[in-house]
Amino acid sequence: GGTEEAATPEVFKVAVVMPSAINDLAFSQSMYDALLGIQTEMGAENFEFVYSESMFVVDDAAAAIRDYASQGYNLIIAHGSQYGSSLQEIAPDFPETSFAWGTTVDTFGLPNVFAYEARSEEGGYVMGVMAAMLSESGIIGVVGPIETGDAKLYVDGFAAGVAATNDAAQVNSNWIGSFSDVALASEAAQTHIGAGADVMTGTAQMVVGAVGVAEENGVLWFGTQSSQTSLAPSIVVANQVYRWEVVLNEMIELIKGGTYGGQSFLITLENGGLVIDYNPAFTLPAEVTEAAGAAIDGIIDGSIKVTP
Amino acid sequence: MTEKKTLPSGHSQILQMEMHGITKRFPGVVANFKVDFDVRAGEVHALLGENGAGKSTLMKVLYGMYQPDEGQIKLDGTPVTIHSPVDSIKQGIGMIHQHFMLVESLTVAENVALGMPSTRGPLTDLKKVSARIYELAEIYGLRVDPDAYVWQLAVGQQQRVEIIKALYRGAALLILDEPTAVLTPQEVDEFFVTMRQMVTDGHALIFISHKLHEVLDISNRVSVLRDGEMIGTIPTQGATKTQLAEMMVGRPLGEIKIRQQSKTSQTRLVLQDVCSQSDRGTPALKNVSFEVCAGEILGVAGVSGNGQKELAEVITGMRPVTSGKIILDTQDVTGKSPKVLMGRSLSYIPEERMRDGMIKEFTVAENLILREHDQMPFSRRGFLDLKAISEHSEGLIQDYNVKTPSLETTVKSLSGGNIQKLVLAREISRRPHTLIAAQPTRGLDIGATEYVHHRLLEQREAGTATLLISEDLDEIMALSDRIAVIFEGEIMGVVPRDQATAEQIGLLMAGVAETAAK
Amino acid sequence: MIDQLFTEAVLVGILASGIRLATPYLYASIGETLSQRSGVLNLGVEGQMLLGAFTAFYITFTTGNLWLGVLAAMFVGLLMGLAMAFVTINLQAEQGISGIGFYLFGLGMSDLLFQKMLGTVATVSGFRPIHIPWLSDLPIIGKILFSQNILVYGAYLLVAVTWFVLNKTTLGLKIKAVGESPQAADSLGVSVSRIRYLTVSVGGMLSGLAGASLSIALLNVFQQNMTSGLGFIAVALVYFGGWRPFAVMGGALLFSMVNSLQLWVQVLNIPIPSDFAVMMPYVLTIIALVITVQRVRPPSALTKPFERGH
Amino acid sequence: MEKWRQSETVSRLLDAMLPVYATLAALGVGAVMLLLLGANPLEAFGALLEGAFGSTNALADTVVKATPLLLIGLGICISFRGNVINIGGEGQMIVGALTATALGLAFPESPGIVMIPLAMILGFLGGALWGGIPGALKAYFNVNEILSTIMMNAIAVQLMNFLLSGPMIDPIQAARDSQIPQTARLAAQFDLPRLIPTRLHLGALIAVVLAVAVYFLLWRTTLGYRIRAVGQNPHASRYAGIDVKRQIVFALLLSGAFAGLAGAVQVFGVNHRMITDGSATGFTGSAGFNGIVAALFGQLHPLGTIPASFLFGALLVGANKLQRVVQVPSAVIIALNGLVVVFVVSSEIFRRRREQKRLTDAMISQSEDGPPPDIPAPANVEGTP
Ligand SMILES: Nc1ncnc2c1ncn2[C@@H]1O[C@H](COP(=O)(O)OP(=O)(O)OP(=O)(O)O)[C@@H](O)[C@H]1O
Ligand SMILES: Nc1ncnc2c1ncn2[C@@H]1O[C@H](COP(=O)(O)OP(=O)(O)OP(=O)(O)O)[C@@H](O)[C@H]1O
Ligand SMILES: [Mg+2]
Ligand SMILES: [Mg+2]
Repeated sequence: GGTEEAATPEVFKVAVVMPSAINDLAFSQSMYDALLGIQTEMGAENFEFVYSESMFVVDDAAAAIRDYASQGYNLIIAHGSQYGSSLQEIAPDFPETSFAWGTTVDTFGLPNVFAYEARSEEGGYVMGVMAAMLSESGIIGVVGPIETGDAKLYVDGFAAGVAATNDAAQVNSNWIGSFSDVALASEAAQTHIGAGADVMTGTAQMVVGAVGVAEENGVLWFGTQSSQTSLAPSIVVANQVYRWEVVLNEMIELIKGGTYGGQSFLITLENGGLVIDYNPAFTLPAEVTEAAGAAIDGIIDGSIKVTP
Repeated sequence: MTEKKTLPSGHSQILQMEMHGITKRFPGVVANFKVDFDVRAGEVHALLGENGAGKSTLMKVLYGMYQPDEGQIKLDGTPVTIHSPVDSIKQGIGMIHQHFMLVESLTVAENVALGMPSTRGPLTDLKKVSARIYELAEIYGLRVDPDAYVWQLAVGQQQRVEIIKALYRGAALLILDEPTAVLTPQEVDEFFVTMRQMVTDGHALIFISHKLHEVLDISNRVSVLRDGEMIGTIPTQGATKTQLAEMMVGRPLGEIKIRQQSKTSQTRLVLQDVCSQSDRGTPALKNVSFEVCAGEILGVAGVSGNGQKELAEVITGMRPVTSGKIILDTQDVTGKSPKVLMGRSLSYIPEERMRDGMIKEFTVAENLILREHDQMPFSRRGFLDLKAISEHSEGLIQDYNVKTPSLETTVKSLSGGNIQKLVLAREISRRPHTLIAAQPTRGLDIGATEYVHHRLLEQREAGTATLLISEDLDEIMALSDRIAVIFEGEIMGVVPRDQATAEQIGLLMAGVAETAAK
Repeated sequence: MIDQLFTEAVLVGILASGIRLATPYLYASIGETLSQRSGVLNLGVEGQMLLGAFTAFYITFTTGNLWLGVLAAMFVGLLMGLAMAFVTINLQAEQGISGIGFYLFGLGMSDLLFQKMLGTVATVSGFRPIHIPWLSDLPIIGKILFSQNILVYGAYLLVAVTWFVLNKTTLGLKIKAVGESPQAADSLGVSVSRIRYLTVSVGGMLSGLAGASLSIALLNVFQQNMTSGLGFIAVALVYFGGWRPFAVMGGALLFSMVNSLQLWVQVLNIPIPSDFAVMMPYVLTIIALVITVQRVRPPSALTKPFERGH
Repeated sequence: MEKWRQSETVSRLLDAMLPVYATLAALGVGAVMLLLLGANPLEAFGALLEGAFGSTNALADTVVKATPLLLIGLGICISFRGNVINIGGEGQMIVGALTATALGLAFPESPGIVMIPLAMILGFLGGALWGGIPGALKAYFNVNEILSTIMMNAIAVQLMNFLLSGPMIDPIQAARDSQIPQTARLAAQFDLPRLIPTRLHLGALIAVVLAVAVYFLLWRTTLGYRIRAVGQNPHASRYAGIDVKRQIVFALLLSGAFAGLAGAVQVFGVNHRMITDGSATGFTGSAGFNGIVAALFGQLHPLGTIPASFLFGALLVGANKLQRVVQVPSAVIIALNGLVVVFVVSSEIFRRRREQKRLTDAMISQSEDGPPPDIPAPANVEGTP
């Protein structure tokens, strides 16, 4: 890496490549919101960022990453686990540039690659606890895209939370095999309701379809990644919100200090990267709130181990 | 000038139609060049010309399907512009197309009703239409079942549907583009009755045909087109076949040379009690038995739709036999594939040359190797030998004097006669032991017809066993050594040519069995 | 475990949601049936649906008027249809690619408008189920048949209407003739292009409606690419039904019910990998065609542009 | 006469440029959209050009993008000429990639010189299988291929999702809690050799060579002859003793095979591992559809498909750059591509009209007096109805 001066320009420039749209109320939006937050905090004169959204085609993303790198951005965020191998290939060609890859814990041992991941199973666990207590039928429905990555972590954590609270309760999962098929997601929700579910959760951008159905049938909903309260204020109980600011700020500091990578970060309940965001419009029974709080504390102090 | 009267069909007469200086060009072709043509009420004006002379084009211009590049059309002296068939139909012009304009998947009534206003507004009034069809059928003796699907009809019946369609629309001027090409002698006679009826009613008729005797029989005046130009118009009175023929081709025609008795030797093709079904699953061939010997032509006469199509198809392996045996060169080939049969040097001139004989998007050369494309010398180890192919094709084009711009020309841009020459060239050049020729001269002009006949006889001399399936009795009589007559899928009898009379064959074709012949 | 599938709750669930899921397919497939019957293959259905879905959602979201939303969606579909017609009829463009082009355009445009005009995913309160008096109280079938929203009923009505138009009206006669033999139709003064303009634009209109049925009747949200291939399945179903409205409906129902079945298979924790469960409707649709060997052939003029004298 | 020849060649040249004009027209409409989005069209299109052709790397990316389009386009040339509509490129590409990758993962030790050709062949076979099934269904069960290939696409995606998250998953991921659905990276020696120090890999060369091969297949071999014959007129083909059903299977099988090869090339040349985001596009980038467009732009002629895919690849690559530079939503790019497709396909008619006009003019110029002898009608002018 070069000298400190060279590496610390007055304006800090970030480029991010995301698999879905910046307003998906889910994975991509969580990153976009975080960057906006940092910008308002640091001021537009000190912090600029550009993005490529809906980069679901892996080699298009690779081209974008390479292009941004060659334009001398300070930090290039590959916000999608599918971008890993592209990054592994590109990063060595730009030692002066820092790259971040999420969500994973793998930096390929490269000096200019950061990794970041959300321990979404933690929030998932907390929601599971609440869900188990709120469900009267003892049947809980989950709608997911494909059983991998962030979605898998969250759902596994959620199931663990339910089991720990009420082992009689039953969690039915529906993996609809798509991140975009809103219709199928909503039909999956219908199926859960038909099967007796009175509480549901789901992850990825297509679940908006499920939320609609939940609202129509007065079934409770737990959101994740971004806040989905605005979709159905009457039935959304709480959301696990990702606040990437936490890790991004750390990275920015390190980069300004001349460290371009080699570390991997987590957002957790402990470091405030994961936040349980309650829907103010939804009145939770006190004991549920307490149980949730207890679960959060337990996870933070380590007395509760969420190992999916 | 006599004032217009109203026709039975409801439309008022067209006393005179004139076309002046019509020129129509197609990419690469001048189909009509400064053509003048006219027709009057109460007459049949025949239009003659070789294949590709421009007859259909001229008529399509009149019917509004083509816009002329130059020229003018007048009805009863007033110039009219005809943009589309809508206009011509409004004007009282109807057309029976050389290639039928029917929707096969619809019923007769539906085809007739198509595009006409309905008495029930948006709903179809097929009952009324059917009734009207019966009326017209009554007046003009055209029997058809309004509820039959067009694909179920024999060509002759489809012809009637076309005529009814035109009459239903109240056509006062009727264009008949080769209507008799697909009809049998009996059907032609019936058809002429219909035409005369129309003329006496005061219709104006334009009649296109390649059969000179028909023209002389039915028309009042004859016009001849050659290479898109009008050669002349003469009254039919006093005109002779040879005179017209020479106007058409621009040269004197030779007579079919006298045929010496065929030197019959071993039998090549034998059918034993062959039965088969039509596409609709109805029995189409009933215990058909006959044999064809080397060096003879066995003619199969019959009214269209009596099993000729199926007969050709079972022999060529295109249609399964339900029972019976087919023997080719002493080997049982029942149920063998076309490929195998070709290997046994069986050649076939299909009835529908454009559908079954040629690939119209392919070039002349490509079509000429259709049957042997995978054999030496055209194909070596799976690769085509273009040199061999073009040499072969070049040769055939010469031998069969096919008029084509080049070997690379796509067949679809050739005229009917030349396309048939290509089929002949391909099939005969294989020096087949056995040749199935189905309607080999349908739609061909006399020049081309003469040529085909000449070639078939040549094969006979060469010792080929030929099965000639034709609905043209003159043709059968002219070429066959023996004549088999097929009626409703049965062979009514097989008669040696020299003992056969047209009347006798006609009776058999009509299904009147004659024990003597059996 | 399998036997769990045969409880009343499950069967009712499968039938009810099959009937519901089939709705967008029906609108789109019937529209496609019309245009294919007249000889035009429209592969742009998906794009038309997306634009329709967005328009319906946006108008409803801003005006709160569901019917206005429906009309707007149909209008946008109509515009797309006319464009498709102009390109394929007047410019005689290859139908397959034009369709793919219009699909891409609709996919991008709906997303663009969504981001610029709406910005974020939101919900509207869409058409509510109409419980038809006492019919909806009937055991089982009441729930299945008579507790759906108006657009669902509309879809099934449309099937019957289309059948009637195709088989009982002069227009239907023209449409079929134009699709089978444009030359013949033209020679009788039927304007081939007029008919095709009509069917293709109506087809577009119905695709727009199909989109609306998703965004303001079934899901009540809009999101980019929310149809995710549904439009292409709709085209496939036209072939499944052999261009006959009721058979197309059968296909749509089969596909939707199997789709809802596979969701149940997962919910009931029947041990099949979810990926294979998701495959089921596609596999079964093909198998269904294999065992019911098809005799029908496509309209002869399908995908062939018409020009006089050719 | 000489003069006529000249003007003829000139106007033919103009024809060749038609797709380009059409593209420009489409971009013109795109300019308006960009203005409405508050972006500067000039800057935007500058970026597009730069992104597609601006540097060696850009050019390389363009070619890399064009490679699968060309390969799939070649398959489309075959099937469409056999009058079989293959919409299954997406699925066939995926299956081809899966089979090739499986082989590569099974023998990580083997030398590249052995593995690469074998893997390409296996990809070819995988695609052939996925194309052959709908082919057989069409030939022997009369199952419409448009339907079956669309369905087979969906099936292939789920198959991929299953394999990548289960049997074929990267051992490292298998060990993790978050099991990213991807295979391990293929051994480095399997990477398709780079032609120049860019992303440009051997696959591009393979594709171009195969384009010539397909040209020969279609017009110089018995098989190609048969496929075209059946495509043009199945009746006449049957009479000629050709096994029509078998040709239909071949047409779809070969078509699928090329898509499968495209998949193998994409993995071994670009991604070096398979990853799924649950959709087909994530891997194919819609090459299965864009390949059809490319082939049709190339008039279903293998050699014409080469420039067509290059143009389309350039558009896709340049468009991404455009999005990055002027920061408009990626959606506008997709819409723009749609417009280009529609405009180019619509421009075809002008070429046809001019072709006919040329013939007629040529004829008139020869016929001051009396009609001329027929002069060559356009031999095999593609796209003419
Ligand atoms: N649509 C068309 N496009 C191009 N050329 C055409 C077209 N229709 C006819 N031709 C050409 O115009 C010439 C006249 O054709 P036309 O069909 O009028 O001849 P015809 O006298 O009817 O021949 P036939 O007796 O075989 O019916 C022929 O050379 C034919 O190839
Ligand atoms: N913008 C439009 N909206 C609706 N229909 C249109 C539009 N533009 C053209 N049409 C229809 O398309 C046709 C124009 O194409 P074209 O003139 O080739 O048809 P046509 O077959 O010649 O019609 P006709 O036979 O009546 O002349 C018109 O008949 C008209 O009905
Ligand atoms: Mg003619
Ligand atoms: Mg017009």
